[in-house]
Amino acid sequence: MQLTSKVSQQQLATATGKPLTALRFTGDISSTSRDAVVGSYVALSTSAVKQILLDFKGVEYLNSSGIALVIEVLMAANKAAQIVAISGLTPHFTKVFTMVGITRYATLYPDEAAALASL
Amino acid sequence: MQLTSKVSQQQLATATGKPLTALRFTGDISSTSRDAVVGSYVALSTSAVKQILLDFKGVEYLNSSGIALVIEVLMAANKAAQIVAISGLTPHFTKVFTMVGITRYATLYPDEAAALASL
Amino acid sequence: MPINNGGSVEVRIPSRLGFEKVAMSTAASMAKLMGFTEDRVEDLKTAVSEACINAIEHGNHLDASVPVGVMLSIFPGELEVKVHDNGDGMSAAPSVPDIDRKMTGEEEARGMGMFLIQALVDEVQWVPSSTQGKSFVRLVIRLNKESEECS
Amino acid sequence: MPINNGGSVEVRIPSRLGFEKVAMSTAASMAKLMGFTEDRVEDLKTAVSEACINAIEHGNHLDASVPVGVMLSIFPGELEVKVHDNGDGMSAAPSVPDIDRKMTGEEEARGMGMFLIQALVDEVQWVPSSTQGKSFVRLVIRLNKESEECS
Ligand SMILES: Nc1ncnc2c1ncn2[C@@H]1O[C@H](COP(=O)(O)OP(=O)(O)O)[C@@H](O)[C@H]1O
Ligand SMILES: Nc1ncnc2c1ncn2[C@@H]1O[C@H](COP(=O)(O)OP(=O)(O)O)[C@@H](O)[C@H]1O
Repeated sequence: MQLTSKVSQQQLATATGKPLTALRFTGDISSTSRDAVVGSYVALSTSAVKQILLDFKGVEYLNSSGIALVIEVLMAANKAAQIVAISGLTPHFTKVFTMVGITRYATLYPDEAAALASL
Repeated sequence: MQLTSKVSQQQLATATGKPLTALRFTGDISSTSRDAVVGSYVALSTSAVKQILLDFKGVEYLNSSGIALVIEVLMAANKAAQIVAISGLTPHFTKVFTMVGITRYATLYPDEAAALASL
Repeated sequence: MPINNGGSVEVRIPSRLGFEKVAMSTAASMAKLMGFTEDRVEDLKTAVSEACINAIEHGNHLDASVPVGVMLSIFPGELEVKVHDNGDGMSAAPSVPDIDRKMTGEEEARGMGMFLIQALVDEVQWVPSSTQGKSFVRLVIRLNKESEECS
Repeated sequence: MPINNGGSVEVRIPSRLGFEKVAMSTAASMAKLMGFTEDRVEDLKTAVSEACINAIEHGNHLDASVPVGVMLSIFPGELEVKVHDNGDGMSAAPSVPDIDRKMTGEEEARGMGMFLIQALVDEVQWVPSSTQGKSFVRLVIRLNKESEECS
């Protein structure tokens, strides 16, 4: 349980060889995480990046203000016709993301490997 | 973090083929754990059982009243000339058991495998 | 034997974001003591965290010198949590977030806290301030209920 | 950014064994908020748990209707914890457990709580009840200190 959110970025390829940019979050995702969540998305090239994976495996605390930042990323990605996938949520936050309707705009995968195999 | 202590017993053999009785604890080890800790030791045959392994891998909460019960077992085992080994303590409780001097009467092993290999 | 027959715990946190995690941990520990399953503990954690954030932000306007009080009370088969702030409170029912409207910008991205609280616990009541000038939200989580299904 | 510049949390538990775990979780969460390392959080957890058990047993004689109050205060670089009970308290320094004497039965198997508290935190003070009839133990754990080595 840390107050800081951290993000790391990596270029991956899906099972079918398509490029995918993974943003991996650790620490807390809350109202103070705008830079980590929205900032790291904005820093990506909209023209070059077509598929994005948001990975929450290392996240220790997540609240509705943090989820709102994820929705902001989905909004921008939707406008840019980018595909967003989400991985690494606990069963609880899989339920929460489903409850708020995020699954209408992003597919949830148990882990990165499952996302890479399907995308 | 459960209020109940549970214990399971298993007959094992060390790497050199000597019999060893493992008592594996789960849940809490505190003042209410007398039955689980002292009771399960007392139920063993003093003549047949020569080596005992107390495993704490599944323990979620341990306090000084629980450690006092472990000392009671060491006292009785010492009288009966039984060898007691301890495994599965977290680094914190390895430190605590060392601080109170338990290591003078029982060897601590990181896990059951390490205990079986050495005994 | 899980504790399931009375006892209450009070925790007071400053109205500063981040401290909701302290109240959340206290509540989680209490629920574990009562024998709640891990998934119900997670439901409670999110509900308590969201209720505390609302008390900190909307009730006490982030004035760190004003505490948020969290009363946790064990009743047979249930845990009651009351989160008190010094604001006027509210009695409105939470609106269900509309992700399509959020995506088009017609609805704010945030504004999901009360919805989540209501969706995750078994009973919830928002009680606006009476003459005392203290408002609170009251949540109840029951031992015999299963975790909510995905909607 | 860890919180390290003020703020205090109070948690009150009934004097009933098991509830020390609730205060322990509250303290652990507060220490994590301040950025303490995992091993120091573990040190604090054991110290707070032992202090609460003593307050419950020796201070409040297991009378569940009497609360144990735990005040957690953030100071620059340190967390202070005061555990209050309604007993007379004590000012005696804890004795170091003698395992050899325990093994021969010359010393009780138990009686290690105060020793562990003192060994695990950076500062500790037992303050017996004054005229108010409230005694407490005060612990301090510092951010810049490493975890104690095995003795
Ligand atoms: N404790 C409270 N005191 C006063 N108003 C509140 C309180 N909790 C919620 N509200 C009001 O209800 C609205 C919706 O709350 P919520 O669903 O949690 O979303 P958010 O906090 O993200 O706006 C808040 O914007 C606020 O106006
Ligand atoms: N809060 C307290 N109030 C009164 N007496 C206390 C308190 N804490 C400790 N003591 C006294 O100090 C003794 C040693 O305490 P401790 O080292 O924790 O071991 P234990 O509680 O197992 O006896 C206790 O038996 C009790 O007499």
